[in-house]
Amino acid sequence: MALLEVKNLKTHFILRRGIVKAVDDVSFSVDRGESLGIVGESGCGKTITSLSILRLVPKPGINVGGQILFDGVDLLTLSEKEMRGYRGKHISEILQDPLTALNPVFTIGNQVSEGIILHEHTKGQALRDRVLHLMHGLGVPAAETRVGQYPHQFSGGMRQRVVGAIAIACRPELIIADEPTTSLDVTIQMQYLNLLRDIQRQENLALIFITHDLGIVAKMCHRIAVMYAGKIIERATVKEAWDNAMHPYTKALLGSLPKIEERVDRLYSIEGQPPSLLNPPQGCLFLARCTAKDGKCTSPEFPPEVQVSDTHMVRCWRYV
Amino acid sequence: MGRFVFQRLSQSVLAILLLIVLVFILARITGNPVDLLLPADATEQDRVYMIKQLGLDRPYHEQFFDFAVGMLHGDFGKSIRFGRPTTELFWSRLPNTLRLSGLAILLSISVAIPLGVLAGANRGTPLDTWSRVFAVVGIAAPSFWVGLMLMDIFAVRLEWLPAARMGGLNHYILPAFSLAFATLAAGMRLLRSSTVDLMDSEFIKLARIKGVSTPVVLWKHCLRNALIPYMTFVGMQMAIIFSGTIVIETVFAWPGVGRLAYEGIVFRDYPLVQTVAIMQSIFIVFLNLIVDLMYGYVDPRIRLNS
Amino acid sequence: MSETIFVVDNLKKYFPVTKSFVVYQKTVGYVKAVDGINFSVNAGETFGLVGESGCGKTTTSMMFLRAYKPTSGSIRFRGDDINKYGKEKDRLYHRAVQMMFQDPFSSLSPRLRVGAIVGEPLIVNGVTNRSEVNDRVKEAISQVGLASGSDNNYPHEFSGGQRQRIALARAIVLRPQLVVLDEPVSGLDVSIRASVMNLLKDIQGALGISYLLIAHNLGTMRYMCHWVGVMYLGKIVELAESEELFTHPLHPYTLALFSAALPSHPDVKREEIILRGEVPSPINVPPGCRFNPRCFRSKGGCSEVEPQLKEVSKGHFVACDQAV
Amino acid sequence: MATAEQTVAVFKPKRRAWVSELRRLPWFAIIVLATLAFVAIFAPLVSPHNPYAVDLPNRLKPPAWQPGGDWTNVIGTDTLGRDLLTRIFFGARVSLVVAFSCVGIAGGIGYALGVMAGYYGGVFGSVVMRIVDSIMSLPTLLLAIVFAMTLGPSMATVILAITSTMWVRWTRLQRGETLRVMKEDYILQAKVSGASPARIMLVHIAPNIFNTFMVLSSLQIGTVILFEASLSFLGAGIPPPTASWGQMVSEGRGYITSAWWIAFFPGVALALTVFAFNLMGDWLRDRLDPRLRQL
Repeated sequence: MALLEVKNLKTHFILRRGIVKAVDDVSFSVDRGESLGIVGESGCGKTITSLSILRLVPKPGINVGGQILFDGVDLLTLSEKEMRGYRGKHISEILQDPLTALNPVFTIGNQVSEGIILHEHTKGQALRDRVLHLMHGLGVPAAETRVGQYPHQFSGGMRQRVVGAIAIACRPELIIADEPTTSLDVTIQMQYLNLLRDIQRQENLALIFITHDLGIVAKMCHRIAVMYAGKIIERATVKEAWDNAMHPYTKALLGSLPKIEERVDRLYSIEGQPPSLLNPPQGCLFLARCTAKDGKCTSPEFPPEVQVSDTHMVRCWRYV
Repeated sequence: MGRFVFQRLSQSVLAILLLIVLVFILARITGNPVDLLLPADATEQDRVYMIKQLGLDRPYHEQFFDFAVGMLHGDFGKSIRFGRPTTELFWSRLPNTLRLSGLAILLSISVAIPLGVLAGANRGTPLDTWSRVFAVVGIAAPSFWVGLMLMDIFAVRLEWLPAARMGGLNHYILPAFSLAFATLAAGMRLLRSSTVDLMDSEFIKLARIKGVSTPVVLWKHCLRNALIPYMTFVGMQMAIIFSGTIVIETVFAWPGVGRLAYEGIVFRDYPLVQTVAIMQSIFIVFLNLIVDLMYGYVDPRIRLNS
Repeated sequence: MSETIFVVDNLKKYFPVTKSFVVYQKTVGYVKAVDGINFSVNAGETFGLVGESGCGKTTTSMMFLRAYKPTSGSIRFRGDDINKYGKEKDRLYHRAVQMMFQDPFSSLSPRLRVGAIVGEPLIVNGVTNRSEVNDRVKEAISQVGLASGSDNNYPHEFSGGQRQRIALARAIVLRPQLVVLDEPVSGLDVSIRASVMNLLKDIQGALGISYLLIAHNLGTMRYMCHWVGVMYLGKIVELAESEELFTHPLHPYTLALFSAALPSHPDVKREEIILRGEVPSPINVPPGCRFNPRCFRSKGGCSEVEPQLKEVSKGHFVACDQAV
Repeated sequence: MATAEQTVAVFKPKRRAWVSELRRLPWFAIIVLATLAFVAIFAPLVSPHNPYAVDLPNRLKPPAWQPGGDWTNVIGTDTLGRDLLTRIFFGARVSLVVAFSCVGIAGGIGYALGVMAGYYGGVFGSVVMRIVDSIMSLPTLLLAIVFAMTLGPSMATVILAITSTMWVRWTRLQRGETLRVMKEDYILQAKVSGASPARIMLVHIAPNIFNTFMVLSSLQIGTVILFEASLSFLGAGIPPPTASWGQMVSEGRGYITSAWWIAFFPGVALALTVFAFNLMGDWLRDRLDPRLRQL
């Protein structure tokens, strides 16, 4: 059994103007020691998916169905107090923007140790050693003096390391990284990603990368789930996805990336916009932008999951 | 931090200097300031004598020098009505005002913080709705009127509390509350809105991800940040309350400096009003300075930027 | 070989670091944002500047736009220093250089209609005839592939990709010779980027405009540029034709940058060059080669003599004594 | 809620139904302010009495529903037997004239100075801001009283006294907003295209910070009304016999035990007016610029 299994998750936002189906019938799983990349454009629901797992979806968003099985326990059935025991301790998240993710009025040491005190009641010298060890592990130089400093005294790259230290502080089994490197420069990005991979190997962590950057998935992940307009439209191993993408959207995304390794004469471009998630159209949501559509595609239903191989799933009428 | 203190200090000195220049110019813009210093029934001889006496026929820069130096020595002239040095009157009345406004500030802060934070954290609940109603009414109602109405209800009709003048502790309740009412409401509203913003922020999200419970998120992570804009407001609030004493002390016949200024207005006692205005301004400017320094302490981004 | 229209000669821009006290300000040091760079831009070609944040690429572009005045050195446009123009040439320069920036939501004034935004360069540059302005605005709007009625709408009615097209329409309406592109696609969603990049190439082909492209994404660079300069801490460390640079990088920093780029396929495995520490502050530039404290090839001499940009093969310049 | 809308990219429909738009208007505030404007403009026509007509036999007459009251003076008479309702109508004129003149003048000065201080910066900007900070830290009520005493009581004095300390609020805000807008790329774009400083300030900066100006102005109207009332209450504002609400409350102060209505009704008028203006300001702010929630 996988460590985390999300089944038919639905998170909707009830607004006065209608229902926004931010996450609609989403299923995926991830195991210990494995990384999954959830890829999609802004507004496709990938961030809401991660918040749903932690049950921290902002109002007026609510869970309207599905299961989130973590080690066999359905997180959606837990009380708020029980859920708090999972956050930080078993499941953690690395937030996107290191500049806003740290509380400006508390010291770094204070913020790194908070979760440890909360979940493990460590105190005194043991706590201090643990915090310093964590910061060393994430490559923060001169950790002894830096624990007493405030976030504004850290550079962006260093802050992101602190955010990473906070995430792994209680040795969680699953870490969700929501665009962990978008605000970092390329060389710093590589250092950070390598660091994450090392930690993953040491601790046998399950990692979920939420990103719009296919390069991060290619570098870091074993499996990929492509989200579009609140739904997962293709799920595969990374190798399958790059060599044998099936959904026209996945294909187009891969074809639209400029490459550093080879000269490309003309990039494939996708015209149009993703549909509004507020009262979206019937049927396939990619239809309006699809260049491979045929007669079947105008069906009023969203295409069902088609299992192409054990590890490869696609939701497109052309494969039904 | 040292530079920060120095910068704020010089800003305060600048403010007071500007005030003195303004008062000096104002008194001369409409004619000879001697007319403001003499009682209405003074004769022409008195006037000429006074001009000579005070050197008001000399060039303006010399006059300003005398004016400023006089103030530095605490010489603000004599009250027309009381015939005593105005500073003497000011100092004798000051403790009464400080007691009253100190109580009002305490009242305002201690009610605004819990109510504002709770309202912001529980958006849309009845607590939030009622605190917002209280806020809009508090901001809209003129304090002198609130004072009068409270007096009418609690002193005249119900006879629970004394109507006016100083006395035991129960004499403080009505004036302190009337004085605090508006700033309490505004402060609460400010704290509510910053709490609302902060609760949506990334670092609050991170605290929740760590598994921190809601009360701790609210009273530790959120409050410390919400206090930063509130501290600036407290500075302004002290100024509003301190200068608001002129109205409230008038309503409740409270023998403080505000009431003194009111008497100055009624009896056209210009030196008295001028003294109270300048002395109160100096007081408020330095109160603000202290608040700013405390602000620097709360916000490490200011404290540690050298 | 096409004609050279811009020559950048030993260009420097130092920003004073000041401490202010009430109204008095005192300079306590300088940020050496751009510290002596040379390159040239050819007609109808794209020159790319790549580097990490703080390397000075944006400052350089700002000097092309004359938003900053160089501390020393010059940018010469068809032989004349752009900062020593008389009135007449000044106006010509406004017509010759335009820009398109990263953020599609900050580059268009929200209170103006698209027609007014696109037409502004015409109006402030002396095209007073209403119908001529209208015609040229309509032409530019159709050139960038927007619907013909778009000029009556407000910017907020458009998506990010469409707004970048509006910005481009404004940039090309005066038929400029150079458009400065500062991260033109990094603010857009991945699925939109390719279409904007393709449009930029099409426009260049049709109108013969030169681009000065600022970007951090190496894939974008390779796709868009004819020439690429790699910047580090205010200096160009390597400069070559795009294909030459991407196939034969020489400078250690370029190598590190390339190795850090995310792979475009999971099978791509690169030798990973880990750089020590972080980029030093441009206020205290290290002595000698400014890359040496982080360089994996640095030797004793590197911290003493600053290497100059040298031509190692035809059209390929490197500022490193350890390269080759 | 903002987060939800951002994360899931809800695209706004082009035009909302005008019905729901209409329903969301601050109707309470609109009705109160429309009534106020009506009685202020047509005060001589709608008032039942002459506001200055002294009628000593009828002094201190209570409101109609109280024993001793009758419907000729609906809410009673004051210490000189003048009709309270009439004087409240005429008082509305004073409040509104003072409020709009002050906000207009101070706002205009603040708008212009703020934009210029933000645009030019440098020594000019610093000097303006030091003055602004200085005035901000002084107690404005007392300064205004000193003003009123030296210049002599009149409506012009009141307006001058309030304006001279209020302009700083707009200056500070509009300067901050200018600095924010100046960071936007379209300003640089305009400069690159060769637009003059005047054009940039007038076409690109001023319209883009107009919303903030409107929000602050609408919120400050209430402040000015209360300010004028306090001045008049203390006897340093509009000189009698002109009716002004603050001064009416002051007259009723001595009679709080015997004739509560004299102080009560002008105060209600004040509170209601300021309340309505604030509601209006809050509504405008939520509509135009929710960032300004902390104003």
